[in-house]
Amino acid sequence: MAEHIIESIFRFLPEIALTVTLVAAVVADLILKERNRNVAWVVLAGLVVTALLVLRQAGWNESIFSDMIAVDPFAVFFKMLLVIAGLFIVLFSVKSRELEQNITRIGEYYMLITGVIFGMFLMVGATNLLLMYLAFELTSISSYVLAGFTKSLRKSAEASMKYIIYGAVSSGFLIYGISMLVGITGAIDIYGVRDALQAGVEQQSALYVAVIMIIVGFSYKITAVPFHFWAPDVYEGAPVTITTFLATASKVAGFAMMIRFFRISFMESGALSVPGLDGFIAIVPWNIILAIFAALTMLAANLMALWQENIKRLLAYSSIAHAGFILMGLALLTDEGISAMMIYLAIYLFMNMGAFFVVLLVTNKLDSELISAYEGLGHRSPFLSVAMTIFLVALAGFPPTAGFIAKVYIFGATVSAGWIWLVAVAGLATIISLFYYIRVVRNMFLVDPEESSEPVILDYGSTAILVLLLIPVLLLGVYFTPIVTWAKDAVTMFGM
Amino acid sequence: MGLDTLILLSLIVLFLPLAGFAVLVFFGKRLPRQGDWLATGLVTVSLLLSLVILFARLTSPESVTAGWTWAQFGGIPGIGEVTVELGILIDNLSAIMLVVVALISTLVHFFSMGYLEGDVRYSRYFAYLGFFTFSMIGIVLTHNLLMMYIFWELVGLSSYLLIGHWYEKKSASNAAMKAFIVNRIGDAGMFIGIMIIFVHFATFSFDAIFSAVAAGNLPFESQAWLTAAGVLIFCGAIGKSAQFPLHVWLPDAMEGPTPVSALIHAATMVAAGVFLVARMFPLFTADALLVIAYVGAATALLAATIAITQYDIKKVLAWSTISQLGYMILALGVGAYAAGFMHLVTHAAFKAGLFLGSGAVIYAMHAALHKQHDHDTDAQDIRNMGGLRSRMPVTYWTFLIFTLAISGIPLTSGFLSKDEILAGTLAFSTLNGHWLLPLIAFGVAGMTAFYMFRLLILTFHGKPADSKRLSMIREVPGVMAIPLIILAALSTFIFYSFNPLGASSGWLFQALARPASVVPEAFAPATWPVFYEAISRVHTPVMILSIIIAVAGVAFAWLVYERRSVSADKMAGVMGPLYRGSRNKWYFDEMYEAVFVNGTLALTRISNWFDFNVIDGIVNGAGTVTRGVSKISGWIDNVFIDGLVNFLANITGSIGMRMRKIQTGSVQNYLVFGVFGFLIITIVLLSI
Amino acid sequence: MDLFAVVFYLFAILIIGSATLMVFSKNIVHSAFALMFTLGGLAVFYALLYAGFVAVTQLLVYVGGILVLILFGVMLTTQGYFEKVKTRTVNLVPATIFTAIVGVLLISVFVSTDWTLAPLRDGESTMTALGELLMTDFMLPFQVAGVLLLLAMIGAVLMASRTRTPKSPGSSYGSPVSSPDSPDSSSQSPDSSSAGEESHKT
Amino acid sequence: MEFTIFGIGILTWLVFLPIVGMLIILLLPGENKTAIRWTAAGVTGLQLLLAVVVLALFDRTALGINDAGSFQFVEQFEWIIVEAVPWVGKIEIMYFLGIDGLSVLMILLTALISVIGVISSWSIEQKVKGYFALYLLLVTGMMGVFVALDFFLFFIFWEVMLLPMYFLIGIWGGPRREYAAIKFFIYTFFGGVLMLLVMLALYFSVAYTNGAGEQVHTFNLLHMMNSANFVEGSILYGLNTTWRYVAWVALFISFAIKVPLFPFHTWLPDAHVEAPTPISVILAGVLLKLGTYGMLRIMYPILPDGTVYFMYLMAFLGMISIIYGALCAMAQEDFKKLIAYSSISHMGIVMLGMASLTNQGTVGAVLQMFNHGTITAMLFLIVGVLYDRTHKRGVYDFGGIANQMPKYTGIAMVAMFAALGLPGLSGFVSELFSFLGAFDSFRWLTIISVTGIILTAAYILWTVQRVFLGELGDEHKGMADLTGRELLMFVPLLIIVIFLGVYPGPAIELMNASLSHLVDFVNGGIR
Amino acid sequence: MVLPEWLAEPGLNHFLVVSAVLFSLGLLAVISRRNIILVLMGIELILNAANLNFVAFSRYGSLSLDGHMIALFVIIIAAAEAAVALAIALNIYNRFGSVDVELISELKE
Repeated sequence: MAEHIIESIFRFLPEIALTVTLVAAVVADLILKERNRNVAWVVLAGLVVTALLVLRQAGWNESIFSDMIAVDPFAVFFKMLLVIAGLFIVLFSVKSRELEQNITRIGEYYMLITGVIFGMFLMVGATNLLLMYLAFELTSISSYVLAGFTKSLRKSAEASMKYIIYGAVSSGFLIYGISMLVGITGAIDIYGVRDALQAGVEQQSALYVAVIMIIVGFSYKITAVPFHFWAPDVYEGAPVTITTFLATASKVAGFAMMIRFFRISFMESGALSVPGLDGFIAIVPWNIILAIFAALTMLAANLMALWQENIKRLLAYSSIAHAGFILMGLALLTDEGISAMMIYLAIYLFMNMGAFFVVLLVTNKLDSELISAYEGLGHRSPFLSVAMTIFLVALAGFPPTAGFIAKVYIFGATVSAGWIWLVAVAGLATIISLFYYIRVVRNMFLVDPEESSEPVILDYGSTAILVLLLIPVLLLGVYFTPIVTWAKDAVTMFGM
Repeated sequence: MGLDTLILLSLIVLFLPLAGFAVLVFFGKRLPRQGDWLATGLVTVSLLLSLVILFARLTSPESVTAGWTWAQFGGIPGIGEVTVELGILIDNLSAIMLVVVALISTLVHFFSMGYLEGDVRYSRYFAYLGFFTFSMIGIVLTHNLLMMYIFWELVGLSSYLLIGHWYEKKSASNAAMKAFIVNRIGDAGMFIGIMIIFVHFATFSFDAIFSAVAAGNLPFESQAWLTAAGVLIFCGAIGKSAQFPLHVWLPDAMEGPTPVSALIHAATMVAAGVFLVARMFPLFTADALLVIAYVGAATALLAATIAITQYDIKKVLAWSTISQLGYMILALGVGAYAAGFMHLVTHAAFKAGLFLGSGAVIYAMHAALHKQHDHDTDAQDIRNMGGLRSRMPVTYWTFLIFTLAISGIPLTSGFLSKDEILAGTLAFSTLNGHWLLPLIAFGVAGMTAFYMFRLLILTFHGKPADSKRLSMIREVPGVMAIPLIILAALSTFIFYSFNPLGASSGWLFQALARPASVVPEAFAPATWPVFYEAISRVHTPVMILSIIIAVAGVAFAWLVYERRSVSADKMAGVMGPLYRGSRNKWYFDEMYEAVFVNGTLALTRISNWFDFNVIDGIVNGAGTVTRGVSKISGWIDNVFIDGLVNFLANITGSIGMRMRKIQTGSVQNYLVFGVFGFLIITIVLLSI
Repeated sequence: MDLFAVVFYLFAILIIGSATLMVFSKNIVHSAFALMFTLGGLAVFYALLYAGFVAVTQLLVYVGGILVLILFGVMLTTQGYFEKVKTRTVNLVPATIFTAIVGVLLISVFVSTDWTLAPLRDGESTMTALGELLMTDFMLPFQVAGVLLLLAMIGAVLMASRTRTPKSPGSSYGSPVSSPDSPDSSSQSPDSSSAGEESHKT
Repeated sequence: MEFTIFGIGILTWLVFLPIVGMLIILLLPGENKTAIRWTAAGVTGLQLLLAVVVLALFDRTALGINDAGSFQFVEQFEWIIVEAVPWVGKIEIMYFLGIDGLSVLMILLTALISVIGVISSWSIEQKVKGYFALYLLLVTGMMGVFVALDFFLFFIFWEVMLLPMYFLIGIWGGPRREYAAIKFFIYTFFGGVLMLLVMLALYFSVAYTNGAGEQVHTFNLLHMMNSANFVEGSILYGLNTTWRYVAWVALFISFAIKVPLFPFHTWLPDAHVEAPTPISVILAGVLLKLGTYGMLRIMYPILPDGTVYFMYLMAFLGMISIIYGALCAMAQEDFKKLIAYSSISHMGIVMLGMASLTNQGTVGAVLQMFNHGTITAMLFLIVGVLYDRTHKRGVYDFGGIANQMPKYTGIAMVAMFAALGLPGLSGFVSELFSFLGAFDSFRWLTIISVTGIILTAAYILWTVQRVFLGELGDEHKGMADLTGRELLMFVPLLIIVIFLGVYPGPAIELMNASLSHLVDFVNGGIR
Repeated sequence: MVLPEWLAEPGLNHFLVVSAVLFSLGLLAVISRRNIILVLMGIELILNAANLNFVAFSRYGSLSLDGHMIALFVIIIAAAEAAVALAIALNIYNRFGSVDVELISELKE
């Protein structure tokens, strides 16, 4: 056992690096005191190290800590995304004026960020229901606090309150569902669940309820309609860096966990032929449930986004809508769908972070999150506006941006699985989405600025970060072989 | 002379006027005398060359064709390669027509040098004349329907440009537009006809079409389609030759300069329709020809009745032109091919002469009025003239000859052709029982004599309307007088037949042998031998009758207007409608008009009124309706289609607006929705 | 009806009754004490189910820790006397209906399900086994729980602590971000100026 | 045939030269308007030169369409390759450019109109840098669509055009520019989404076996045209299946929006009215052709069964467009709107011609695409000239221009009459062949459509009369005739319009081989 | 007194039923009580319901000690969550002067 644990620890280095970073952040905060904003650099360094360690894991495919957690290409793919997201979030935070207000507590802020990333790392790898729940809660609890980080602001306080109430209830559903699932199958890791299901279960209706409760828990995390309601309010109230984090990394991790759970326990391709599972799948149209979720999410979120006046809120709805697009891939119950989801998530990460970063910069400069604040921005800061346009256009799914590739793959997978109605809904939703994306663009370019407005000048750091985000959004639009190959290969999970 | 030379010559004839056009359009204003000499010179050369061609043609037995590929299509299913050719066909018909066109054009060029001296767009005018001549020659020389259509439309364009020469005048630009659009209606029909032909035969060439039909290959294997094709192609002629019911544009077209009226709207362009019918003659079925004949007859009658009451010198001539064109069409329709075409030739000369003569009168009137500083008096109204004979002898005498010719008095060219037409219609009715046709033909002949002499007398005889003005009238300059004299000479019989009483022995008639119909016998018109025999039977009576009718017409005019033994005004004032109807052909129209409006308009304006309020009214009405429809479709566009789109957008928006309300801000509500969602899914799933 | 059954029913009634009281009580302090009975009753249940360690933990953590925390919460977030601490409800009708359906649904599913039952084991002490598991198979969750608690502590402190006066760079940065879109939002709250007050207090 | 410059294929140069120009412009300072303009002019001029080279080297006998071997100037590189994964097979997206008789004229048209657009843009004074940068991006998109032989590539270029167009209308447009821009955008985006879906369905239905014996899914249009490549059991497998019809309709709508065909046309008048002159020129001159081009390039050969099945629908919509567009044009008082509607009418003729599935009809349609491009470009330039001088566009606002501006009037008359279908000018030839082809397939529809030429004559002459004839208004006295720059943009178009009117043979020859092959291919075995 | 067997011998189902009732009551508290503290109490009920399941399954089912283990972790998590939640509630109270969830709804639509 001891050897196994030691061996496992060596397989667990990125997570350990994160924990070390967390501790280092605590220490640094104590040492630096007044200069605690420099904790950011400590965390950044820790994340870079983590990223390198994650890279080292490429190609590994094993389970560690007594089947608690897997280190497989799937997990590595997502860890990479998460660590990239983390790096950007830290950079954003450095640039955020909003956080300056609570500068005395900025050390804690970075600690929590590190903690959340740690939790997400566990989420994408966890194969044990207990660890899944633990990781889920770890990210959630930290996120609740982060959402209220600028706590002297009413909206931030409100956001954290709503978040924790909704989150706690959802995680209650999740754990209750898990308790039933565990009771039915007698196993607390997903392989055990799979084996039990393959062997056949008699408690059909209990299983339904259990799985639906688990879906509810996941749906909250990935903001699928109708469990998305918290998202717009929280996204609006939270500091923009955290909003970005929630809308991107948190969602990515949630999807990763969801995919792994469903894929291993329910739809592993080989298992479909096993009589017990076959019967199970045949009776319960899981895919239809997920498809309906996806369709509802796309339509409702896009419709609700139409009239938003606050850009963060608008992007919140947009990110909910994107969750709908991504969810389509899961509904297909095919590996093709899953790899499409992964491609989408990777691309979504960049374009959404880009859009939020522009929001952050604009908020820094103009002290406003209203869409009307963007009027005439095209003339005041062409680069910023062009960047924003590119991100929005990517979110809308236009070639030659990466957003298009994401849509192509997810639509393609859906079409190839024969889900024409679903893809038609997705198309409709895409068209609706255009209305509100283009509204921002319109404000930036088609409305003349007020006489008094001055040029908005970006510092070099911000420009560099923007460029860093623009590069993948544009490059992946025209050359996406790497990401596709990577995603296709990364569908491999341990235990399949 | 080699055939190639002939083709080359014809090409030169064709392109010389175009060259003139090109030079004048771009450099006209910079040339000395604005380049009129150039245009005139080139046309003159064309005339000479076309005379050469005619001579060559008449002395050689075969017609000449040559074609050049214009466009090529590969692999049409079932047909294979299709080549669209442009080409030239020189046979008697085209050679004669070529000379007519070139001749009239040349004369008009000369005449215009005097008539339009000092005009703002002098060089532009000559350029357009050149372009017109080019287009017209193109129609004449073509060996296929496509090129025919192309030049057909180009002629329409040049007519448009020339009518609208004084486009500052609203009436002129309106007339130009009207001419083009009305023509386009006919052309659209012609286009459909051509489509029928081409789609079936995959060729535009006359020869190929004729031989295919002769081989029994009918369009879409149906005689009805062949008839339809014929009638539709004839639609082009209806438009261009101002046949009923598309004749309305021609009187308006008199807004153009008078030489233009002479050239285009009397001698050549309007005759193009006749030429087209002649050219396509073998293709027409008996049914199609009957339609053609009746259209011609209706036109002839209608126009003649109107012409009687006109006071505008050019309008009278315009109506007379329509009437005469109806004659020609009628002749072709009944099968009197040579007669009809011969009338085209003779009519070209004397009608051009009449127009140029009227142009001379107007020119002189204008000059006189100008000297009087009178800008109100209408220089074209014959009531303002009278007695001009003494001041303009050349004009008068030539005008007299033309009038005699058109009236069909022996020794003139007009007699020759008109006589043959009358014989043809009568022969046709003896064969088929369509007695209405000869009746109309004879009646119109009488009316023609009457109204033409009315015109002549009112203009040149009698008391002048204003003797002071009369004293200021001067004879026109030589450059204008000479064309008149030449045309007067050409209006005598001697150029067409040495027998003053019979055309059939003349060279022209001989040259214009009727081509055999290619239509299957069952629905072909009567063959030439049969028809000829019928003509021979009626020829002599017809000749006598026609002379009598013509003389009677002249005499009546003489009585009414010269001797004033019968007062026209009195006749108009005294007689009630019924009475007049029993005496006059044109009473028919008046009664028709009276149905629509109160008989309050002056007698003299009734014909005019008929035109504007009934025929034009219909066109205008159609125009209004069209504009109405277009408004409606514009409305549909705005309200319905756009509206639908906006409606969808609004719906989407309002759904979005409503759904937004769900986001109440209360986290517990959110949870209720979430629980509700959970319940729905669970219950649905469990109940499956 | 053996002792087991008697105890079960007794405590089932206690648990459900006090939970009901907790939910419906108008007085929040009553609710808090009712919750204590529920949690305590559950500890008895765990003992009945041979989960001694869990039962003890339940008592220690819940009754000893969480409940006290909650009571502190009650006291910190209320003004004046406890008697006045009445709270109202929202969504009562739909909430009751829905939760009733949820309950009925769950109960019917549970009752109708034919659970695969394993033979009952004897009531050995679970303490040692659990300790072993924590050091072996559950090593990772155990450590992660530590991190979780650390983060929760940091977070709780962060949220609960009084705001320190912001340093100069942030001071110019104020209200516009807080409520840019709802100029009227400040009027809704009875204590809209609390944010401002707070900085004065320190 | 290949032709490379510095080792890069000529088509790539054609497509990406404007992007190079755009980058240069972005690097130039915004104040230096002259340099920016000249850069744009230089780049598009060079592009035109290349287009002429392509035209000169073009082999008229090569078939193209579905025959990979006979495409010309082909550049084919693997662009996106995802090696075989067990459950998907190999994925392949090609950078595949090439032209055949269908596209060669369109390339020339695009290059030409682009240059003319730049010349016409000389008078743009506001935000010159942004304007020309977007303009050049637009040009790349248009050119790309005409040379792409990979559906994916095609789609990317297709969508690339959208955004520049949106901005060009939205920023530099007239008073209602926002509405027009968004309308254009939404409409075309809608079409784009439909196309995307069909593209994906095709992608998953088509797989060819490559040299190594692997099943490869591909976006290669040529592989999609081979019915043997449709995977059995896939959604678009077979002939005359419901899904194939659905795919056809979806593609048709997406292209018909661009054409624009009744009833998808309402974005066009608004877009035209609000767009600045050069953009109207581009829009009418090139953009509308993309729709019909897309149909011929993609819909016809890939879904021939649908094409044959729906040919009456196409023809019917074409007919409606002809008549309806003409009627609407007649009702307009805004000169630009009038021309916009006339575009709908004229594109209806294209539709009618190509719906016929006959050689003449298709050739006529493609020729009409080219001719409409040149003629309508002229018409919009004509309006633009007037608008530049007077800032008015109402048909009733003018009169008697002919005397004041003779050169202008002369050119305008040629353009107007060409639009009216006067023989001797290019419009006639293409209308003629379109109608001839259509008549072969649809007798009554065509006969009704022909009445459209009467309506066309009516509204055009009516406009000529209102604007050019009559008395000159006092306020227009002293209006200058065309400047040298303006003449420069008219004269090439004028020459083309007249030349093709007089002698269309060469142009027809360019496309004849390809189009007859296309028609045979579509008809083959089905009709 | 003879009770029916299902009543006389409490088994797995009985515990599960109690758990279900607790779950519903917790849910009811969460969605209907306006005081944030009561909402938190409701959440605790939900978590406890789950815990009861785990322990019950551990006793009657094939779950063995894993159930106990999960229950322990859930208790830990509940504690952490409660701490954070109360901190947040405190913050809310400082900001809004009230802990009425319904009133705290400035972010909406």
